Amino acid sequence: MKLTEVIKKNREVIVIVLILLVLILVRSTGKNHFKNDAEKWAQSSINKSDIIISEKLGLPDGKNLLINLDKDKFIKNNSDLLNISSDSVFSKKYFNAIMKHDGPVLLFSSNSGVSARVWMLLSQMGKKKLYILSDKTDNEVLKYKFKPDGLSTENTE
Amino acid sequence: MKKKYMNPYMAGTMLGIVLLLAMFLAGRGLGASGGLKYCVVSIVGAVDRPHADKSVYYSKYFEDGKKPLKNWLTIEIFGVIAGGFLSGALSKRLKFKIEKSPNITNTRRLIFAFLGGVFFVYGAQLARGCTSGAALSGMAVLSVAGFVTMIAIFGSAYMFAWFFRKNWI
Amino acid sequence: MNTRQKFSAGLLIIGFILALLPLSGSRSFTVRPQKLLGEVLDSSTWVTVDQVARFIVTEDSSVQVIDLRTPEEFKTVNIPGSINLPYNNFFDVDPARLLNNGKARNIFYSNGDFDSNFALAIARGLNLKNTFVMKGGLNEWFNTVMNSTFTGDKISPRENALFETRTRAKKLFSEMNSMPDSLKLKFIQSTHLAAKKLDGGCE
Amino acid sequence: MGPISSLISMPEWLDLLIALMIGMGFGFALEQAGFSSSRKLAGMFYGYDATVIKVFFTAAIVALIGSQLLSYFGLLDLNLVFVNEYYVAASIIGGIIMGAGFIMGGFCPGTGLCALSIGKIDAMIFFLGGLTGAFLFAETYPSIQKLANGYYKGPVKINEVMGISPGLFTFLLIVAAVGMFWIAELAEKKFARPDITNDI
Repeated sequence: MKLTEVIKKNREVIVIVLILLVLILVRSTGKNHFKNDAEKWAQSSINKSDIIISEKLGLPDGKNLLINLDKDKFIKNNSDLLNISSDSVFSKKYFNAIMKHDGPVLLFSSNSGVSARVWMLLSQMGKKKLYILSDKTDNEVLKYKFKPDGLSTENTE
Repeated sequence: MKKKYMNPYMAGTMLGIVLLLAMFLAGRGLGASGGLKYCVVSIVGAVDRPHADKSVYYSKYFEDGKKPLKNWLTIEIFGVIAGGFLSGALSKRLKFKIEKSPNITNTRRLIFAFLGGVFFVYGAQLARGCTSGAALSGMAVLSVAGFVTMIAIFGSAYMFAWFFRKNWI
Repeated sequence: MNTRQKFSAGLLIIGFILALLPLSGSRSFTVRPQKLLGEVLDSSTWVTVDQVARFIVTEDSSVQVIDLRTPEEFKTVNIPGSINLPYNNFFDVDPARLLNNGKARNIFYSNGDFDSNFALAIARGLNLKNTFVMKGGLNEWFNTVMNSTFTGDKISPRENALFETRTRAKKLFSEMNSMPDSLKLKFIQSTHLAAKKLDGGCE
Repeated sequence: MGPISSLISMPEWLDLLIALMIGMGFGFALEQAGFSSSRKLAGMFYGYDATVIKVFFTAAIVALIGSQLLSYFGLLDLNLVFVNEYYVAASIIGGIIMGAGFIMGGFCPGTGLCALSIGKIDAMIFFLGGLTGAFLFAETYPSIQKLANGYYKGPVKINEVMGISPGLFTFLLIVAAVGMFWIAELAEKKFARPDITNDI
């Protein structure tokens, strides 16, 4: 049987497989979607000490890109600075700059919650070497102690 | 003149797409025996409500004023009947008849049909689904239960096939 | 080629492609990135400790407070009526099913502002729109609710109501966390998160 | 992102309308496949007609492939699709009883309903038997409760048990199915019963 004949007789199969392959190609090379397996991309947020850093404790090696997520505040820093309000992180221009940066990317916001949320979103897009710059690295430590005897609490700081 | 049946692979694809739609729209598979159960539950509920409320089995279907007939599975089997009828009408296969091997009597066929129904649905209640609810839908979601039930059904049917061969061939 | 051969060939090719795809069967974010960003930055996703205090005092049943800290931390001290869902194994417990609990609001809290907001971003990414964060976490709770003291002699009715709520929440919190360990454990076990079962099958 | 039912809280009528439409599609596909004929179904077990295995496996595989692909493209969250729970004893014993019922009655509940809809009188009797079976189960439930609820393993997935990816398992299943289709068509030739197959 000649090749052309095989193709002719299996037209439907070939068309379906080709459509599928094109769809998969588009999906796997497309950038505007979250990666598969959310658990994997959230993994480093569980061990917070690796991703939450402060200037005091020292910044990661390499060419840092600092993203200032606060709209009006401008912070001074000796690394490359990008002032992006948090809602335009995914705008094409800034997003490409973030994803293409080879060195560490540091997120800063005076609201740690905002940095944490943006961190998670960027991480789920597949960004590695992504850090949160915070002067409150001990934020997740309970600073108060509850005393069961009465209605009082004690600040352990 | 009645039409020929669809090519089995095409029909299987169609059935698979229906199953996929059920998964996509409702997050569940297909089912048939469940609907029968709900019919029975509502009949029992209508005939002897105190008995239904007392029984460990029936009572859960009447909790909080639930209506067993207004249920996904029950409505689905009404759909099955409607869909089958539609297909039969389109392919000109609507006809009252008892289908059987010429070697057996009508009574024998009907007795065995009845017994088959009793066994099948009893087993389906135990296994929490029949060929559609447990085996087919189960396999489509890779559930171990689906594969085990499928193997058990077909294996046992082959085992018993020899005993009942006179009914069919 | 007959139909069987055609089907067999087609299925085999597609099956082979499937075998090569990274299908882990695990959860992935499903909301579009741009949309999700807008959602998580929306100020309505944050609730204050005072709001949480009010939910607790009024025993609002449409609200479920969720403690993301470790079980040990949770046992030592927790917000009354909260449920422990440690962030460390947030994925093991299948958040999508647990948080589909019919509550209008599931409010996350941890000690500070990181875990709760990581969890919120994940939950919203998995399209669980009934998730919120208690801003400032347990530290802020202690700071505002537990250490609230009456200062000055002139207060407006609104301040008075706020103060009332705080005092009552503080009392509940203290009662609950002063229970002996054995009793507390029993109480905790009785309030485990009731996951909504998926509907389906022939049951 | 599906399943749609978990995405939006559907009003009851819409949920039930979907049930009706799905049911109609189900019945239509079964009837078109020829499952409204008990002799065609029984042919599976005597070798003269292997439609059952062809339709059954094609359907399962198409749904399996479809759901995996939808999940890959981010359109369907498979964690929100019901997975049958595995009660070891109940699945096996129930399956064996069902097999016996299959060969006696010549129908399974789904195909029985669809045969009934086109006027098969034996299917109507099968349906009555089915109702009786469900009734008997409900009445005997207290005594077999232990068996029915014992050896509970939860909604386990077979690829997780085997430790392979769902895609790879699907591929293996397809290979097995393709082999079975081939054997089935050989059997159809070997055990051919034109007297029966021309009749149905």
